[in-house]
Amino acid sequence: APKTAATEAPVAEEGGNYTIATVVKLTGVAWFDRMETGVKQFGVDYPNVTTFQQGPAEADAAQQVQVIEDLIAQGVDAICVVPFQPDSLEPVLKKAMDQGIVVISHEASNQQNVNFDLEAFDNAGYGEHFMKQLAEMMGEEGEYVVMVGSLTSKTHNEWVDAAIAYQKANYPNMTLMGDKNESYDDAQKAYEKGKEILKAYPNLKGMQGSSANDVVGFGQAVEEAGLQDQIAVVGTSMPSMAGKYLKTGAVDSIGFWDPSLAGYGMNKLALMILNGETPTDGMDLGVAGYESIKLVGKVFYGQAWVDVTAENVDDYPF
Amino acid sequence: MSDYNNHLDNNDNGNGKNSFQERFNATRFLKIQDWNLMRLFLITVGIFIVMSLLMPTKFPRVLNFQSMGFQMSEIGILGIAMALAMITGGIDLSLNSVANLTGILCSVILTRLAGPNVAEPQVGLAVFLAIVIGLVIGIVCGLLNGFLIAYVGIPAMLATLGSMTLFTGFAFVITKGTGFFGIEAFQKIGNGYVAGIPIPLIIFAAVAVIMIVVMNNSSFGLKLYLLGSNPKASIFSGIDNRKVLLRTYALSGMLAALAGIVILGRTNSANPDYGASYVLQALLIAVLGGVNVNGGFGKILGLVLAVFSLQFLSTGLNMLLFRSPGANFFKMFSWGALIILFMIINVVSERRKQRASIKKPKPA
Amino acid sequence: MAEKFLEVKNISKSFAGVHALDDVSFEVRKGEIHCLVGENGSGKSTMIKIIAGVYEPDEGEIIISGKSYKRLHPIDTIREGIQIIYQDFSLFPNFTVAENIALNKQLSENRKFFHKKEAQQVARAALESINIKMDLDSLVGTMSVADKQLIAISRALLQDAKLIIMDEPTTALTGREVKSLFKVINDLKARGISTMFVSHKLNEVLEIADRTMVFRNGKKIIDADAKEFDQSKMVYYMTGRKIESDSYDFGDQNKSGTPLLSLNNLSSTGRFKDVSFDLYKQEVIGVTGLLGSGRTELALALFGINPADKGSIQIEGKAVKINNPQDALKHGIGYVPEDRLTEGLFLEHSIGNNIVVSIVNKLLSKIGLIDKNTKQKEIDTWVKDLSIKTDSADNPAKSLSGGNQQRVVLAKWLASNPRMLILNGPTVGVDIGSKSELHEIIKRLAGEGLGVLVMSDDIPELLHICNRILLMRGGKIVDEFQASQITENELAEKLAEG
Amino acid sequence: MKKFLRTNEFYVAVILILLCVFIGIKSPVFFSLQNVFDLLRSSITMGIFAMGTLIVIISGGFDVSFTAIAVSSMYITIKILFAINYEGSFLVALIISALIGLLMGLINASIIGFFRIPTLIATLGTQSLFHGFLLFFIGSKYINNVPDGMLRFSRSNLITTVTPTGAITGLQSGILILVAVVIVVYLLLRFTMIGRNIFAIGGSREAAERSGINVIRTQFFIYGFVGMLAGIGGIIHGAHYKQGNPFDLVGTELNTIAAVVLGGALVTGGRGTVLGTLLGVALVVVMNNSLILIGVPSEWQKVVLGIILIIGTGIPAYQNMQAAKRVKTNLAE
Ligand SMILES: Nc1ncnc2c1ncn2[C@@H]1O[C@H](COP(=O)(O)OP(=O)(O)OP(=O)(O)O)[C@@H](O)[C@H]1O
Ligand SMILES: Nc1ncnc2c1ncn2[C@@H]1O[C@H](COP(=O)(O)OP(=O)(O)OP(=O)(O)O)[C@@H](O)[C@H]1O
Ligand SMILES: [Mg+2]
Ligand SMILES: [Mg+2]
Repeated sequence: APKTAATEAPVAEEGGNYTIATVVKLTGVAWFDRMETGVKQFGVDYPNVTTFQQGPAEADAAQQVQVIEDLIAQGVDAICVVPFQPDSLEPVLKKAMDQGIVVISHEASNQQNVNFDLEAFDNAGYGEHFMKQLAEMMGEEGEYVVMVGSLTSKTHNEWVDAAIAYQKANYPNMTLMGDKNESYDDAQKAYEKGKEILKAYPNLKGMQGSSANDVVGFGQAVEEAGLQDQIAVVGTSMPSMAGKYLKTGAVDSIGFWDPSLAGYGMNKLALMILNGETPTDGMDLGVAGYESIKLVGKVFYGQAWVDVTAENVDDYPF
Repeated sequence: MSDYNNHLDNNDNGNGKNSFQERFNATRFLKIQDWNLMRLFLITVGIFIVMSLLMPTKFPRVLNFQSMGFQMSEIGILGIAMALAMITGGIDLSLNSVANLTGILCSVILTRLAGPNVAEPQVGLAVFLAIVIGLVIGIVCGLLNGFLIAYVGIPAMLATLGSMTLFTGFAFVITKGTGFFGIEAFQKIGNGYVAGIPIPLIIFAAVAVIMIVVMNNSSFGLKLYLLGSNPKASIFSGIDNRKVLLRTYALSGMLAALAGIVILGRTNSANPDYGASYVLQALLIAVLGGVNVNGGFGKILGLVLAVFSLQFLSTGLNMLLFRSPGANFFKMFSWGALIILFMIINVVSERRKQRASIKKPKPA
Repeated sequence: MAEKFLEVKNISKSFAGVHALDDVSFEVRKGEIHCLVGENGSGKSTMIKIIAGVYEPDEGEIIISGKSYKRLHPIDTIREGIQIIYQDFSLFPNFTVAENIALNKQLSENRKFFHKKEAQQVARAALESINIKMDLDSLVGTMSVADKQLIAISRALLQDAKLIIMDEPTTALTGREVKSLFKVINDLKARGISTMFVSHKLNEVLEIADRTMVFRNGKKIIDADAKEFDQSKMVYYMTGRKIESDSYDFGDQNKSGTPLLSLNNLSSTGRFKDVSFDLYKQEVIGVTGLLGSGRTELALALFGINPADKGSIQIEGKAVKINNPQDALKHGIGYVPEDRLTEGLFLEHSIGNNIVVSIVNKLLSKIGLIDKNTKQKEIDTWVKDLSIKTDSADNPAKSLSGGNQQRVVLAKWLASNPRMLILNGPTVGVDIGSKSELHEIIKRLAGEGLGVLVMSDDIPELLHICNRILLMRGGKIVDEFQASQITENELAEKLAEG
Repeated sequence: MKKFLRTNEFYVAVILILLCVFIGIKSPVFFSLQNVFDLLRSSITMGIFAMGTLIVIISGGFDVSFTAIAVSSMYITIKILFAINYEGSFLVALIISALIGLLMGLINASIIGFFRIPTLIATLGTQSLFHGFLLFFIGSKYINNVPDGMLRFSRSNLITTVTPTGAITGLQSGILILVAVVIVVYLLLRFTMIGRNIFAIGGSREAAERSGINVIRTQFFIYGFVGMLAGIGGIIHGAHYKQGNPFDLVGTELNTIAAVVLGGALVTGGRGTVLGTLLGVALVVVMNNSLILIGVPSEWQKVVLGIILIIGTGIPAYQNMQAAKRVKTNLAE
């Protein structure tokens, strides 16, 4: 059972000095760079805890397994992970837990081999929120498309599924065109997909993206085609990434949760368990947006989303 | 005899290309074979010692060996598969795609036959079937490569580039681009231990031992080496080059499939585009292991050493640089540096040896 | 005495322990036709490559027009006005005739730009100067050996050379073409241009040389005015002894039964046509003809490399199809190829593996792996039977001398227990001592019941080991002789006709 | 004419035309100006890379490092320009990137020229080396913006049209650079002695040495030039996508090589044409970008590409094999 493993491990450590590793989907992108600031901050705030962040160079499940494998070998005390593909991490996370390593995941509410998963918010609510925005901008009618980072990314799919369901129930004059489009978390692929989509659906009115790169790539395609005013683009992204498109109107609104806070929160959860504490429903993580986290099974939900448009984008310098 | 001409066409494309000079280059590689092994062995041990000294509490421990054991297997198996193709004088760029395609089809079989509510014996049967069918798929893919190379006459690099695209394409068609997953029982293959030794490592060791025997003691192995060193002479010795090539690529495909099975077990998932960089890594390992790019030579043992040295290097660097998110990148850099350095050392030491032999007093 | 143009002083060169050249010195004068003869492997080509700057000599110097070089680079040689026609021609297979001919001129003029038209004019003029017509736009890679030779010659003549070195330039030429080449050489001489002419063909040397030099085993044996040589004297200097030839005695009584091999109008489009003859047990038939006469093609067809497309092959009276070497092996046909280094041997592999390559499947133990003992026994048998000189059969084949390498190729086929052997140039590159030992082996094997077909243009060899000689020209058998009823000179005449 | 019918260019042209006609019939959008402009734009970088690859292949070598060179030059250039706050002309970016590419190309050349390491192995090593160097020592973060000059360049069009739906499309100016590169490479291969030397080395290195060609110097030219083209292609690519992505391009080198070989360049060296290469690039670009127009689901695109690759290389390979049989004839009839 995870709890016994968790309580045993720290005893072996000298003086509560812990090493907590955070593993992200891939390195180099702004989203996870921002997460790294939170991870580092945690290390500063808790001087006897060493924190660092690693990740594969490409968004590739096998490479992420490799990274975790190496961390197990180094004997870290806890691993906080943002899985690229939750299922493919199960075996290696099991191995980690068998070694007594505490495992916390993020954006993977179905992950099995973890102590806890931390979600910024309830996914269905977030997805519906986007659809409401989109519908308003489109005048509740017309064709729209959706994009996800990958069809296997659980949260992305929950968002768009909830959004689509909400549209079917509430906006009968809107039509979803084609299947979910995949961007592989890559702005360039999103851009290429975007160009194809614009060609294939000349009457397109709206688009909802999921990975931080989706609206960036799509926005570029829209901007190049000069369709800023015809097409509404909303989705998760980061101000630094989508800012220039928000300003030109190619992207209309983005939502996000602050990855640095999520990273901080995961580390906090991990440290609690290492210290032998048990996180409970409704507790305050001491992180903005996670003041009262709701526990469902092994998943904690916060209320940490933010809407950003051309007006307030400059308030978020990351 | 079309392949005779084919080889003529490939090898004989200059008047001078078949002259002494060219052949003596191959000789040069042969003579360093054993030196190569020795040097490689020293490098491996050297890296190990340096890493152990730098991180005495982290590097030389059982946990770390186990972890490395899990990581080495698939790339080691792919390296051997690549070496086979290279010994014939060819190359196999499709290995990775074969591995992925196999993983995907195995996962289909497993999830169909051994869904959540299936009894224990049937799960065992499903696992067995998945492995057998997986290997057969690898063989079929390899046969296609062999056919294109030996019977149609497409240079190996292009044939396997085409088939790589094709196999990856099929993988995308089957999965529609998403990942496929394995079943609980199958994860043991990639994550279990026997007597504390990771199962993937055991699989790799078994493959290595079998391949050492095949290459050194079987008629197929002998023919393969001979064909690779001089395809024309092997035709003139009554070896059916086309058959040998066909079998080699089939074997190489089968090994790729095995790697795919290990990956499926280890990550519990199969994707059409897993580990795209594996092909280049396999090539790197083969070259570092002493396989001659022009064919004909290469020892499986050298390959095993190369896998170990690169794994020590990667894991060691990862530990050293663990605070830096760029550990992976430094690994990339050091692999490239290592391979170039290694090749340069080989060339320079060989040149020095040649010069020395000229200076030697004339034998009576 | 004309002044000297080239002086070679005390040149030595070895390859991994082999002394290809040993302290060689000589000089070439202006306007002189300087011939160099020597057996295969005596160091002729190595000498040329050193002058060319392709190889660096271990010792010695080369003085060209008074300027001394320790080491030449190809471009130095070219700039000094020395043009070389290599034994393997050194042409670019991917270039057209015109591009090939013009390239060297453009390079030596240090051109920056290339003009196709100009290249064509240059090439046309060059070919005209030796009276040859050829399609300037054909790719050289697709042309015949004879054409390539002519291209290489005209390329060299094109430059304002002071010395032209020709490494066996007449191997593929017909009598008429040789005549016209000699005319060119004499014209050059008249213009004060020297020629260094390297050849095996003694009659050619006797005809053209001003001065003749003989190499043996990397050493210069003699260097003297051409008038001092006749054929037998040259042979003596080349080989170090006189060849005594007694021809092979084939008991005609054997001819009564079914022939071992019987060809009936065997044809292969574009290669050879309507070849018919019978080969009996114990018989050694020579097949001769110039390069390109179809003799090698015939051998390749019988071994299944390039199967014939018309006519029939019978073995011991039974019609058979030979579509690939495996078929040939099955019917007991062994083939010792023309080029032992590229086609016969795996140079870097052990002598042992070279011997057993054709019979590996017969060496397997019960578990399907190669049985080390069986293999070693087989190898030892043949090393002993053919007296292959080596410390260990584990040494690579390249460590052997030419003659011993050829024995290894023979051993490979004898191990397969054949009924007949096809030997294509069995003693090319083998020195005289080894050569006669190989001849004895061949005769012995025939005596033991093998049928042997020898493709060769070595006239003494043919007369020495064959009982019957077939002459091929243009892919057809045009003549047939009993070895005992024809002299070397007569055969040489017949061969050069055409 | 009859000769042309047996060339690779002919096959590729036929396949290309058939494909275009087929796609055009099924989806008239294909021949719209918008789509044609899009295709041309997509061909720019691959076209430039392909010209470099063509030169290497003709010389009998292989270069798989050019993508790493391209992405490194591009990324470093963007960093430099941001660091000095340069907002001026794209030309400056182009020159800096080309120079960085040239430098890396010369590193390749020294390894290949001085040590005679097989080109595939050498460039495989340097690919890893260059890319690892970039990511570890220079930076691994996406740069989400590009300097103004690059931005202006990426927005500049030669011709602009507005589609019926109101979208603006244009022919991107980068096409001019591609045209320039193509012309330079064509002239180089066709009319200069360096071009001759490159073909000569690919045909027979030994014969080239004997003719007095300085092979090492020629290799320095080849790999340096190819590095420079990679730098040029890289910076244009960066401008097109308006970002400095340090993970870009690497891994796509085989596509370019495939395009060049489809265009008839002989992998063993000595043969290859600019026209064929352009056709090969066009074929790959059309396949990559237009199959979706005729409703080939994206997952089938790779299958189709694979089949075309196999057929495209298979037909000439098989013909060569048959031809080699015929050529053996050296009978003077
Ligand atoms: N590159 C080389 N490496 C090693 N040995 C060589 C090399 N080139 C020539 N030799 C050896 O040097 C000796 C002289 O060879 P060379 O080619 O000069 O003979 P040749 O007189 O031209 O013979 P041929 O009449 O067959 O052309 C031979 O023993 C040959 O095997
Ligand atoms: N192709 C080759 N490559 C390398 N070395 C060679 C080659 N051919 C010959 N040699 C070397 O040259 C030496 C002398 O060769 P050569 O053919 O003159 O032998 P030899 O002493 O006359 O023997 P034999 O009488 O058996 O022919 C051999 O011992 C061998 O080491
Ligand atoms: Mg010679
Ligand atoms: Mg000898």
